[in-house]
Amino acid sequence: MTFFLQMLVTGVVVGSIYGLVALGFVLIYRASGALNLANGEFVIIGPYICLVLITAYRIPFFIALLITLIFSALLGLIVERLVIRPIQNAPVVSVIMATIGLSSLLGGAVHMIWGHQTRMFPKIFPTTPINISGIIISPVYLWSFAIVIILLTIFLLLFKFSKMGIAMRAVADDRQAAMSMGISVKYVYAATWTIAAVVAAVGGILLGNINGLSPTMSAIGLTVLPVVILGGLDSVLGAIVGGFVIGILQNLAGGYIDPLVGGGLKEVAPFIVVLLILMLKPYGLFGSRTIERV
Amino acid sequence: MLKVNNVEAVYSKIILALKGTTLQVPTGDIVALLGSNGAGKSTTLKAISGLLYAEDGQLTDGTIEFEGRLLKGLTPDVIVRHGIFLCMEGRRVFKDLTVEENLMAGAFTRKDRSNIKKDIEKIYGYFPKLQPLSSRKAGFLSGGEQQMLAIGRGIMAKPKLLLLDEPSLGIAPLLVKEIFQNIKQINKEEGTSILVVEQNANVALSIADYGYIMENGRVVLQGDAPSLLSNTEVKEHYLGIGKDGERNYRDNKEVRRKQRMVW
Amino acid sequence: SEEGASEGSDGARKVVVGGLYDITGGTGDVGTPYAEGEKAYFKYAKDKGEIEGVDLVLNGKDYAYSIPEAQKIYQELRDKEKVSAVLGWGTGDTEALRQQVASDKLPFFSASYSESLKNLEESPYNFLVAASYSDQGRSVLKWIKDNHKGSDPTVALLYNDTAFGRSPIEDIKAYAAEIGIKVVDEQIVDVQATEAQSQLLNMEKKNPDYAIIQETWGATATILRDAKTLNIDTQFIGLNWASGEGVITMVGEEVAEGYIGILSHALPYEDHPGMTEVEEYLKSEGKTIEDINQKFIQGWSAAKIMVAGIEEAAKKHPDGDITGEEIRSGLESLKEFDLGGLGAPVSFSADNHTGTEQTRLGIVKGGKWEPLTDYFSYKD
Amino acid sequence: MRNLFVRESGNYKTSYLDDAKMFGTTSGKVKGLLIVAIVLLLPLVTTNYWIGLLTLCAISAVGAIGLNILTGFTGQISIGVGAFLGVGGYTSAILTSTYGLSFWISLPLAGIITALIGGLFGIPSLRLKGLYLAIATLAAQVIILFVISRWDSLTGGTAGMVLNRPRVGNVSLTSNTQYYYLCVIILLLTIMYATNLLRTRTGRAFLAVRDRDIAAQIMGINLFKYKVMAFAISSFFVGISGALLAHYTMIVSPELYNFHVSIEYLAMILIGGLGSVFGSILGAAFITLLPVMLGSFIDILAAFMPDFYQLFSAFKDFVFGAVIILFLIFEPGGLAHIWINIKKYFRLWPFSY
Amino acid sequence: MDPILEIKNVSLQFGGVKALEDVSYHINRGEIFSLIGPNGAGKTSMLNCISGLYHPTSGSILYNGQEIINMKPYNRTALGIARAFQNIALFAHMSVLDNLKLGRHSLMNSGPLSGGLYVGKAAREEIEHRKKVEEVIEFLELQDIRHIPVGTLPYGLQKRVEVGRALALSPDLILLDEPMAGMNNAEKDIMSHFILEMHEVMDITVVLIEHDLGVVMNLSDHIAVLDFGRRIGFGTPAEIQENPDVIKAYIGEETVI
Ligand SMILES: Nc1ncnc2c1ncn2[C@@H]1O[C@H](COP(=O)(O)OP(=O)(O)OP(=O)(O)O)[C@@H](O)[C@H]1O
Ligand SMILES: Nc1ncnc2c1ncn2[C@@H]1O[C@H](COP(=O)(O)OP(=O)(O)OP(=O)(O)O)[C@@H](O)[C@H]1O
Ligand SMILES: [Mg+2]
Ligand SMILES: [Mg+2]
Repeated sequence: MTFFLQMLVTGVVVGSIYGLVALGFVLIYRASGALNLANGEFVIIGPYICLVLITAYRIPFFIALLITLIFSALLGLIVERLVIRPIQNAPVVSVIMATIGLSSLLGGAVHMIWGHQTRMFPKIFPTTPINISGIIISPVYLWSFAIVIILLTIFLLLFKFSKMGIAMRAVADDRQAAMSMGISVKYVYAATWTIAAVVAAVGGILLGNINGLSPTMSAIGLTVLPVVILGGLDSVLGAIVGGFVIGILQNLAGGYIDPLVGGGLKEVAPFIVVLLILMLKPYGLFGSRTIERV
Repeated sequence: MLKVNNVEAVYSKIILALKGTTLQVPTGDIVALLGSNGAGKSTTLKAISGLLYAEDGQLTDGTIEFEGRLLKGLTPDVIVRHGIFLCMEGRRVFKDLTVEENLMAGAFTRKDRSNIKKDIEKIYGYFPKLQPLSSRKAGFLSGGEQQMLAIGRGIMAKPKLLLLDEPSLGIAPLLVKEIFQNIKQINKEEGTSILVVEQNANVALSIADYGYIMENGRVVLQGDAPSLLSNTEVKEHYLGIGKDGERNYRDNKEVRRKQRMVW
Repeated sequence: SEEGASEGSDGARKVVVGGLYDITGGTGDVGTPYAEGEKAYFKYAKDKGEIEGVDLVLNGKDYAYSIPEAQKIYQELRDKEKVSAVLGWGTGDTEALRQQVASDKLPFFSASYSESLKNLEESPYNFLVAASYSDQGRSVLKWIKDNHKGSDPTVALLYNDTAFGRSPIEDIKAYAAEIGIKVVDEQIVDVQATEAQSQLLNMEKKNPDYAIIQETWGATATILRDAKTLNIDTQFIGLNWASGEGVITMVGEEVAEGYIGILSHALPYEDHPGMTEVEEYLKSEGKTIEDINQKFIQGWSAAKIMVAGIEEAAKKHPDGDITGEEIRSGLESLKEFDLGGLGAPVSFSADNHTGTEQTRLGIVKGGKWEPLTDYFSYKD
Repeated sequence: MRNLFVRESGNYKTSYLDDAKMFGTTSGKVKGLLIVAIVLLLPLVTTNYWIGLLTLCAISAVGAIGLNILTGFTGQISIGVGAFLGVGGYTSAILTSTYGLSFWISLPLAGIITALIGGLFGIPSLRLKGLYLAIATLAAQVIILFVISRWDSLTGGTAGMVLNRPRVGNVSLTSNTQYYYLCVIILLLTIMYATNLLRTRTGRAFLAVRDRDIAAQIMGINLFKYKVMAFAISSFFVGISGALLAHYTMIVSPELYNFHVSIEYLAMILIGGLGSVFGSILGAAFITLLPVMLGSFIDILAAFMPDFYQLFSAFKDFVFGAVIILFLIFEPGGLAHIWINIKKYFRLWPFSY
Repeated sequence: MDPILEIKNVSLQFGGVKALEDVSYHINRGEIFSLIGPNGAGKTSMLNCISGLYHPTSGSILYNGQEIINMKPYNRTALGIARAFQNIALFAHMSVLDNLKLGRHSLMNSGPLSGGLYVGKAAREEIEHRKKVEEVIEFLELQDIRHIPVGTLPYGLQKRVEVGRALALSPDLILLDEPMAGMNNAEKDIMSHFILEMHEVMDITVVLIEHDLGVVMNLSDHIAVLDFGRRIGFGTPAEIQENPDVIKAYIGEETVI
């Protein structure tokens, strides 16, 4: 029983980080209808900056975090301005391609600046694991869990009660018509990319605190793709729920099925499940279906 | 309040759509812009509201002036904030948003957010058909319903100048009259100036103070509504009242041939 | 250098050796220092005029740990740079190039010590410059057998689902059976894994005394960290890529404490006769041993062996270009070639490209690796 | 989800069909022959090294055209190409190495079997659209690779399998030049097929499915049938390309067919020009050669500043990304489009149509 | 009289909404039949049921006496039921010619093999169907825009191509959903003539949805009127103009026709 619960808990907390990274995808999708394949790089740049601030400039973590988020926001802005805006009239696939280029570009930059070796965060969160009646969690995980929940509520509120929510969807739906409503497409894009970059940075910092930082960490960008579509490409709630589902599923698969098939399911299971679920719910759990009528 | 001075517009740097269009909309007036397909009516409206660029089009010559301010180089959203709102041709409702959300999108630039709920009710007053559909995704609506919604969005924006591109498109006859009465009413009550592009010249001129007629990129005829209504040219071409006053296709094929040559 | 093998500077014979590095790829963290080591030795040898009348050139390129890229670059090295031997890197790409190097007759070292490369029919031009992963595994088992106290020991295997990860597994199981050690569990931990709890808990059920890790630093760190979290008391033992300084920095001293690993090569701070050359080089570059790590030494050693082979070839064939075939026979004439303690001495012969079966174990004490054994072979 | 392939604004790409008709018109045929001639004479003038690269270009061009049939023509984005290359490669490997069949039999079989599996994984397109489908194809890739790396008895597991170069009679095509010819000829056949397909019934149906599937139905097009067909046809060529690659490098292993390969192929057709056969070839060449070019550029730099080698290696990725982005900014239409503009520019070019 | 199409008690629901409620009527071979009614009455939905895009919750649809309710859309096209859409649904970046060729898809039958190799059948097919398509181009007078991508044509012409694409099928039954929307009277006249001729010259049965009563009354042999998904009138133009419900719901008292 504790075994099961342990798997469950681990799944939930890991899932919460997946959810956070997935959120980045969702935000971009909502505004541009595109998949940001550079999300993985967005995830790693933040923590690197944060780390430099902490180690090189001896800045206390929470201040460093703040500065980092500002940096990331700028990054998002710059990317939007220099890469996305110039091609906003091109078909969505071109935008996706641009993000592919972007990922190569940013990845290269990270390598050039911070090199190849894995760097460790100084212990910010207490390291002694918490033991709740046999179930063991390391505090970092609890933290990330809390943060994810907070961010989720913020965004749900944002989209529910601010004009921003409607504006974003309007832009994604029909850019020209959105303009004619007086919605500034520029502004919406800039805002989304900024937020997305910040969210990614937060995810990255949490991840960095768990496993340390290396350029290869950007692979998380792909790892969460199943999460994104499981939840539904355009659903904030979906991203988070999807994160939990996949996280749990991975661990249960790892815990119970791996021994039977000789291991390795942890990475594959999410894709299999997603494929099956999509056949039943083509737009994921919470994704809104596209409307076609004549 | 709006002055368009011999404007020239091209699409994708080659297709010359406007060849020196000039027209004016006095404050508080309703002006009708008529003309056959491809005349450049929509292009004119797009040019005014700054949406030309989004279609890879450009203003190559002429000026557009609103309340003494030149609109040159302003982006659509800024122009909307100045008080010009365009209901685009072909409805262009947000498929994935509900009817209600579409109306809210229309009010995007408004400051007085408290009144929005009230005004939405008003729209439902104008278009009762939309009331029961308020929470349905706009993409599912029928053509006419979408058209109503598009116009509704325009009203929600409370602009100083409302540009309507073929509001009667796909609207049932009874409703067409209603809609134009509503337009008149808004113009009266809210003092909104209106520039309306119409194929249905009858109704358009019936509420308009003044009218322009465009043919391939130029204004070829203008005058106040009554004079246009009585103009024979206009009668023949845009009011569809043949010399014998009545249309009848079934008989006399040669008329068909002749008329087709007109094209 | 378009015209590779030819008259080099000052009329010396020019020998170009190709290099496949991983700088920007998945194993860049260890690939870079390794590449540094190789380049360093060539520079050192060149400056010192190591080989009479031969101008040594190492022409290496980053292939980012992608096999297709490796194949492209290999072509470039062969056809454009006209190399006569290659210093490679990963298991996958070494495997992928095996047939090619054979048909192109280019001696090939790599940092991948797959047992399969011992087979001379299949890979006549590959050389193993250190104990194969399988031999490392066997040595670990041997060590366990000899040092384990109490009831007969049980072992688990942790590896990733790649050619590299699986390479020694079957051999380890076979040898374990042979010497009567029970392999009670196997777990797969992905190279990129963020956590390995399900695997470790499953392993815990079998409660093995030891767990042998065939991973790179990242996954190894994840394993050790989660093992600590779940306070699992199994003794973890890493093969050579799962050990080295990186692991300690990544998991921190207290977690690493007591971790055992294969130290196929010397650590910079060990003192061995072989280190004098290294220090000499570092001084000339204005660097210290602080700037290098064990993987650097590993690269250095590989290059040193290659150069030795070239030297033999040069001796045998006093004039004309030195071909891959000649270098191969040169290497095959190396006997008990002494690396001065930087690695186990190597010997090759026409019917044996297995440089050595010897390796050694080390243990982490107070945040530092300390040799636990000297170089030994599971056979003796 | 809005149509991923057309701009929202009123103006539309018109190049798709025209491009494709390249070899259709008579002047096009002249041009075709000329190109063929040039391509076949190349080995006489270039180095072995370049022949090797060109071979790789030709091989990936076949795959890129395949992908373009699916993504460019029919509008079904696939990020699973890698796996299908793998299926092609492994099929040929198993048939030749394990069962000793001749390459000339195994090659078409590789295509056909990949087509079948491709069709199978095309079934989700019945319900999935746009990016959902795209990620489903990614799932397909992961699953296929998992199976390959686990089915040791058949595939040799993670260690992979080795193959031999094909033989004609009893000479084996070991030299670069010989293999180059083989690949180029197959590429030419692929081009012919794709261009013809595009200007006939099936091709038009594909385009219709891409742009407006409802309207397409009313035209009498069975969406499902055509989507699956697109998957199959596309996979056929990807499979062929995979087999060619496998016999060229003489090895197959799961690590050869990872996600990045899929992305590279996507890049090829997007850079080359969606829905353009000719573009696919340009794209394939571009994506294959650019890193090499950058590589040699890096070497030159590194020659001067050896200590910065690592920095430069990363710089390579940086530039690669930058180039792609600049491309999209200045020519969203892709290489094919640039090509057209160039031709427009040289009005009097002998064989411009 | 011999009905080509019989609609029997067709009902259609979307969640709560009743788009169609127990609608019945029949359409005779070779006539021009109009379907009118206020916005959202269910006209387009009715066409969607006929062409198979919507599946009625109940009722039956007979085409030439054959039940087609469970037929897939693409099979109904093969029976000769063509359709022009209310919101233009052309393939915007393709030339007029290719749009029309697509209209003939179900009449052609070259597959990916013969097509790809462009041998025998496929090649021949392309040529001979091109002839047919040219006839349509001739008829609708689209000669000079043959090769222009439809996306850049003005609305009115696009509408015409839309009709042309339906005609290209050389159908027995053609469904036209507001083909004259957004046209001025002169243009409407021309379209009306086309409609008349396709039924007189090509004797195609026409189902027309149109809000311009002048046109409708003038062209139609029979008219069905829908309101809130229910059939509130059915008969000849004369009868319809007298029908009080119709006047109340749709025509309005003082409209001049
Ligand atoms: N996005 C575009 N790209 C290229 N040409 C265009 C575009 N939009 C319109 N045109 C051309 O510009 C000219 C004027 O078009 P416009 O839409 O203004 O005419 P209109 O008067 O609105 O006609 P309609 O009554 O059909 O709406 C037409 O010839 C049309 O082909
Ligand atoms: N797919 C759908 N989902 C939900 N509601 C729908 C759907 N299709 C149609 N409706 C609803 O059914 C009713 C009838 O729609 P329909 O398009 O048939 O009207 P119509 O008679 O064509 O009107 P118009 O003259 O404006 O085109 C409308 O209220 C519409 O909102
Ligand atoms: Mg217009
Ligand atoms: Mg309708």
